[in-house]
Amino acid sequence: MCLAAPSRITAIQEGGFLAEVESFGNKRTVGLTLVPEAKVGDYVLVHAGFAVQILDEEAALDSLKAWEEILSAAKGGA
Amino acid sequence: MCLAAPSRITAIQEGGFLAEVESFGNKRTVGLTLVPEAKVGDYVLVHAGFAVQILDEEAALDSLKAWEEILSAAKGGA
Amino acid sequence: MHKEILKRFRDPELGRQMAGRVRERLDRLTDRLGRRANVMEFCGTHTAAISRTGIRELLKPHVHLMSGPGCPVCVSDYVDIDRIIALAGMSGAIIATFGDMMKVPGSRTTLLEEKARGADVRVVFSSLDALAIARENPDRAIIFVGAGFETTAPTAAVTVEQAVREGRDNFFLYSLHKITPPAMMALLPDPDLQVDGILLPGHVSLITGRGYWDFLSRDLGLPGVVAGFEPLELLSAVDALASLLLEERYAVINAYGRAVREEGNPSALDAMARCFDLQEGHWRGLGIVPASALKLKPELAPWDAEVRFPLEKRSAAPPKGCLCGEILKGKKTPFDCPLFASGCEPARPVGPCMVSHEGTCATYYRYERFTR
Amino acid sequence: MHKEILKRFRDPELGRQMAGRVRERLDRLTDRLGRRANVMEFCGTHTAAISRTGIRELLKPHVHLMSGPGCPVCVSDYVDIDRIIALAGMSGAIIATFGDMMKVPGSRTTLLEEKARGADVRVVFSSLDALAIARENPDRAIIFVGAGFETTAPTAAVTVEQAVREGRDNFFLYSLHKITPPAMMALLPDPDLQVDGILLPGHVSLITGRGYWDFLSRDLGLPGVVAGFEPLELLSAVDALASLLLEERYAVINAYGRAVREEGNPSALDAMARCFDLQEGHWRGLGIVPASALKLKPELAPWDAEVRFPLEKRSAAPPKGCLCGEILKGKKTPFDCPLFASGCEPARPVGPCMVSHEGTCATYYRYERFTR
Amino acid sequence: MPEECILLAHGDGGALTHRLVQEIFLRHFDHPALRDLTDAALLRLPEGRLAMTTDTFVVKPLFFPGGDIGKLAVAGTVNDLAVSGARPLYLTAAFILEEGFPLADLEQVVASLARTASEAGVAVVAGDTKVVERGCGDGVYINTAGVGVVAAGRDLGYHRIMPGDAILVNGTVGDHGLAILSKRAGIEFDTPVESDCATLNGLTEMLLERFPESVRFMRDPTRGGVATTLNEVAQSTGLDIILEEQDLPVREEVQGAAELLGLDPLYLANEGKVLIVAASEAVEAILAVLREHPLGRNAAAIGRVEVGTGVGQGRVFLRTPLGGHRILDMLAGDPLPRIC
Amino acid sequence: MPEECILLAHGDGGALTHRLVQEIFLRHFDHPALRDLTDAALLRLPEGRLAMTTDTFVVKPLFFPGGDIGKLAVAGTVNDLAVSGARPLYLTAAFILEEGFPLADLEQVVASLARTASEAGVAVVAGDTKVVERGCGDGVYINTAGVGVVAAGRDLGYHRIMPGDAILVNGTVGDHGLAILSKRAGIEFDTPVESDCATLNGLTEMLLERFPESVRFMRDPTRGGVATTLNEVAQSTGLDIILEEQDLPVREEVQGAAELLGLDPLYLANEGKVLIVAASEAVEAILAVLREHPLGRNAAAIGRVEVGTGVGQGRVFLRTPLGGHRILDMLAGDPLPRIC
Ligand code: SF4
Ligand code: SF4
Ligand SMILES: [Mg+2]
Ligand SMILES: [Mg+2]
Ligand SMILES: [Mg+2]
Ligand SMILES: [Mg+2]
Ligand SMILES: [Mg+2]
Ligand SMILES: [Mg+2]
Ligand SMILES: [Mg+2]
Ligand SMILES: [Mg+2]
Ligand SMILES: [Mg+2]
Ligand SMILES: [Mg+2]
Repeated sequence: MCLAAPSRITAIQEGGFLAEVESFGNKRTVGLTLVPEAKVGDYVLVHAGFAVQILDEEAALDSLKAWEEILSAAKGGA
Repeated sequence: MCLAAPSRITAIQEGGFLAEVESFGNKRTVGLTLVPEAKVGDYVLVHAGFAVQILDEEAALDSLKAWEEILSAAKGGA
Repeated sequence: MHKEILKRFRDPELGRQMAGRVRERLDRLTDRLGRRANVMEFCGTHTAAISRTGIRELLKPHVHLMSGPGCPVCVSDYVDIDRIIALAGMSGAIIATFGDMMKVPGSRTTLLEEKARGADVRVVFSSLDALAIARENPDRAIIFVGAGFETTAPTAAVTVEQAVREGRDNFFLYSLHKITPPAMMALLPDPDLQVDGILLPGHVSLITGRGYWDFLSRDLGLPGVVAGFEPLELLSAVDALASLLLEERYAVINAYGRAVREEGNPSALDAMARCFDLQEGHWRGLGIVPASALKLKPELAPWDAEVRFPLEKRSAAPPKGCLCGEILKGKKTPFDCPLFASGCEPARPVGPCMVSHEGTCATYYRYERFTR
Repeated sequence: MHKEILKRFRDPELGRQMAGRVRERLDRLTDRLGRRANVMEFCGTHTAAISRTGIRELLKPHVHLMSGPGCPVCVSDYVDIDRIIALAGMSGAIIATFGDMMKVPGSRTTLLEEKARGADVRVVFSSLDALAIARENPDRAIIFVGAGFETTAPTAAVTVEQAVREGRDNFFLYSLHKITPPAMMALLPDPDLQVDGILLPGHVSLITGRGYWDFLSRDLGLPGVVAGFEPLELLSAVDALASLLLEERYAVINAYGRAVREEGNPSALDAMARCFDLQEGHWRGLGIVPASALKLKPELAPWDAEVRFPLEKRSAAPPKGCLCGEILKGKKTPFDCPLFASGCEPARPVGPCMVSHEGTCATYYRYERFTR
Repeated sequence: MPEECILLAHGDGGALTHRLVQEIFLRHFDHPALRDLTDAALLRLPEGRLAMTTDTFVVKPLFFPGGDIGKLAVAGTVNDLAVSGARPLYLTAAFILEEGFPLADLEQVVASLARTASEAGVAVVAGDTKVVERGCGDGVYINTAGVGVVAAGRDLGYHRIMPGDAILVNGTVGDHGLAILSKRAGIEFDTPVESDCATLNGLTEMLLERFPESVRFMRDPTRGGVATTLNEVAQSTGLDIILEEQDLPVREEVQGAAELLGLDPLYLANEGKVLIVAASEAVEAILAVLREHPLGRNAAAIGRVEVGTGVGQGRVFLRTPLGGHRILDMLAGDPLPRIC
Repeated sequence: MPEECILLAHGDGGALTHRLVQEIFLRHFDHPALRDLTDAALLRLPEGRLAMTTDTFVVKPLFFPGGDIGKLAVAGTVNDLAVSGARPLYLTAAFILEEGFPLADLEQVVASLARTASEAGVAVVAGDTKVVERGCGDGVYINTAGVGVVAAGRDLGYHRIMPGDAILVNGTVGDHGLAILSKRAGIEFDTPVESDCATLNGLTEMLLERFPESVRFMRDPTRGGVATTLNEVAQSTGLDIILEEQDLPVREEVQGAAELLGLDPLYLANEGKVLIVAASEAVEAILAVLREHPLGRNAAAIGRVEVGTGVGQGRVFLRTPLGGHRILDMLAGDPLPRIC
């Protein structure tokens, strides 16, 4: 129900109300009203037919780096 | 299209608008407005869902008698 | 009781005897005229009964039984069919009509095809069924397409009156009803036809009475016999017509006494008079015939589909090669039509005469296409 | 690009290492508390993800991962379902709603069964689809049943605004939307529960921001971690929560940084504020929770199904034996319910928790009914 | 509690489908090949040629005087095998259910199907269930396919029909079509006529055993009636067929109702009738045997085969009581209800 | 002239039905048994046990990426025979047409059905056509029943499955279900995924010839997907099945789209896949053979059979990449479109 899936914006329709998004080759049209600042190329989370948030890749990579560091530290420490 | 089939009135519904008729064991409901004088037991011709005329059995028997006489006369004469 | 009578009316032995007598009498008439007599059955139900019982084949050497324009479906004009098809396309509309009307070709399509494509078109057996549909669907417009001559028109009339009594504002009659005498007057004087006598429509006469036809002898000098539909009734009617011709008595007599009265059915005639006005009518084949079409009176305009849903009347050409017009007039037979049974058949009719069970082309196709 | 990131977030090797670390940390916490820590995942999508990835089973000896009331379908009340079913019976009405709502039992039947019996009920994936149905059916009333927490409510809000802009007078929202904090406040202080920390709903937080949850530490002294949904995100969130508890730091932190911002999504929050008022809400299991239901503002009354089609609110008893209420509160697990998997199952649910993909009973049925 | 009905999920192949299969289908069908619910039934066949046929049943109404769609679905397929000279052995049964169809009605149909199959001595060995949305079906449609075996040496077929052969029928014609018609929405009339729906394999087997030589060909005059079936025979053989109108067994009630509606009983469907083309010298013997069978009491010889004008040109004529001839054509586009 | 479409009269058994059969069906199917349009086809069968199956196809949309209902109708039935160890030989094909269905679409479906049958080496030997009123169908539904022969000595079945056996699949799972889903009204998304719809008898015949002993059982995971099919196996054998989530071949596009929709590819239908239970020692050899076949390039071993708790109690578990176990249940009432 509260599922949200990441997709890349490939086109924004005139007026900015709708956008085309792509996810692993699957394309669909979603509402864009809730993330008016989004632009083509952004990754967004899509929920109930609307893009609801722009994904922050840097933050994602930071998380990954943090985990890897923690785990290698733990290993090193073990 | 102008088909009309003989049926016997078995019941007349309240108001006299509709009647139940029977023909060789098959029963159906027909409009009676066009033959308001018809009564249960009468044979009527039914066309397009309405009884349209009361059949005259005497006349039918007369026809039969006439034909039979003519034909036997013809035979006698032949 | 009537069951026994019907059995006698169909008695093969009696029938064969009667046929013998008729043949003999017709041969005398042929001698007299120097050719076979031309007898027209006006009524499509007669056309079908004469073919189905084999009477046309049996009497062929002795009399030319010609089929007239007496099929109400066949004489419906393209213009009307096209308009009804247009009404079928109105959002929410339900067209209710008799089965035979479904396949009548308009200029491009039929009600049957439009139904297949999504139009709501329903076959009914009675105008009462159409009124019932209107009761069950108060939010939708139900257009009952009424077709038929004097036999059927009164049933539509009393149904409209019932709708009025019920205050039913979603029931509409599209009246294609017509009366028969104007068509006869338009047709019979044609010198090409040489009609010697008429088998008069038995079921129209139920309503109109025998006296209705006196104009034939009075105005055209033609004899006529009101005929029933059972084999013996048909044969005895031909017999009676032959007698009139032999006696040179150009009168109209009633040979369907068990059903037809001198005065007809006054209740039905009253209903027609209350509801309908006569207007000029479009007859396929015959063209415009003055004072031949039954249209609802102005006071019933709220129930008149043509008034309520006005549409332009566009004329349309009949299909190329179709001889329906000539066939309806009795001037040609289906065998004269190059499309008959090769391009035009009941499953895919080209002209309306191939549609109705009583259409001349359909009847000949069904029963007489080949001979044995 | 994000594809690669997702793959890393699901990396089994990294996951197993992370699981090892989490287990070790949780065991330290168990030692400290003298019992396994009680961690509630509020969100149904978390409930499902934790079961599906096997994390609940993997961590079972180390932490009690309790499922909370965070499935918007599950907390919908009988009263509302019954009213929606009544609306489905209105002539011409179309009910549009999310698939999960179809099987939620009202007091006698479900939308799914009513659809089978002829009601026009359509599954949509978005409120936009419901609005499209309204455009295509201008003569019919389309009632969109919106269910969901803060993630979903803004999508319904902007759709109603779009309907207003289009002047669409046949589109109505039946809002079952709710906000989460009042339910938490009603639930968490319960001494039976002994919740030590909360995994906070990641997708609600997209909209609300992390700061939304500060009341937990401030008012209840509970630590919380906003969690994502991938295996590594779930494990690292549990890890973070264990750290907070070990450090006795009862703060709310964000472990779903790629999606959740401090301030959330201001556009979405604005849309909710423009369209909705908070009213008391009926939560299945929790009863009436003040200021927890999002209902359209009075100026949007023409688009509010509850205003436009007022119906009596009859109360109805929950099905006998169903423990949904206790399960939604986290006080019981589905295994405590005598009907679980014997009389109640996803194909024929008794209570709403067995309906939604994220319902606690449905999730446990689907993934944890047996253990290996 | 509202009446239980078919939901879309009954057709998704999952838990509800399984329950439906267990609780309704397997309760009525219990052939070992079915019980395992494998992909295909594995069966042993006796010697002979394999006969195989299929028909889908979409009759409306589902329950009619004299039968229901379940009985019809067995009779239709068993009869196609039987008239081909085969001993019917195995049936498949595949259901298309409309969302909302009452489970109680389904069970009644399934029970009737199972009963008819067992009475006819055939086993239902494979099945299928699909569910379609409301408005994409009409309660239930059933397809049955059947196999049987034609004993060695048995040879029926168009090629065996010869001028001079007689046409026989095992009873009154038009009963099924009329019974259905009487229940059609918009016509509805009360009639004592019942469908003749029955499995004919007992009767045909008996005939073929008693008259292996004289019986040339058989066919069941279902959709399109006697007229259409005989036209198919005429066209395929190139021979003409002459029927005697007077000799046609037609129930008085059927004749009367057909006249009311402007129909001809020769175009009405039958579901328990077989047209038999037989050597003329055997007619009396065959009639005597037929009339002793419960499904042949009103058997009659109704016409004869004559020299025709070649394949694709064979014609059917009817000799009327007055002695005239008329064509008896194929059915052509009448607005009839779904009769099978 | 408006596009030609199906009229009710195309189904009355009369003149239009005959024309339809001649102009559309017989133009594409030309088995001698069909040409005569008799009641049943008469056929010769090779030695062996008869395998018989049926399925009705109600897929929506009728034309989908990778196939259409005609291709599906052959593949579904051929595959049921093939996975039963039979050589598929003969099919029946029965059509339910909705009034108004375009004749051009019908012809396309029929041509596809005929082509697929001929490619699979099976003959359509009997057929049927019914027409239902608009609103009582959905364009076209097709039932196919099929027969085949299981060569002597061949023995596949639940009884041969043993603990320790491996579960294999010939390629990626969920493709068909997802391709259909992407065209479902109300979901519609563009996807590069095509249905896997294909006839598997070539592949299965090859496997059974090469591995007559090691292949214990086969089944095609259609409606309900791999999860439902394996549950049927577990329940029927009483054995448990453990799948390795990591080893499941799932196209990235399918996985992605399934996540968008909240679905699990293990529940999505397949129409060109076979699940094979095989002796564990033969796994590598079988995989090598499968991967050389065009329909087996992505074949994988995906799990194993373990001792379970008895008939009716067998369970399917999935081992997640993290090492946890979870139940893999039957499909239970998801609102899915008509996929076959
Ligand atoms: S056969 Fe057809 S085309 Fe010729 S006149 Fe008759 S209806 Fe017209
Ligand atoms: S298993 Fe069913 S009855 Fe029991 S609590 Fe859950 S939903 Fe209610
Ligand atoms: Mg299968
Ligand atoms: Mg058949
Ligand atoms: Mg049949
Ligand atoms: Mg099946
Ligand atoms: Mg229906
Ligand atoms: Mg047959
Ligand atoms: Mg099958
Ligand atoms: Mg199958
Ligand atoms: Mg058939
Ligand atoms: Mg449809």
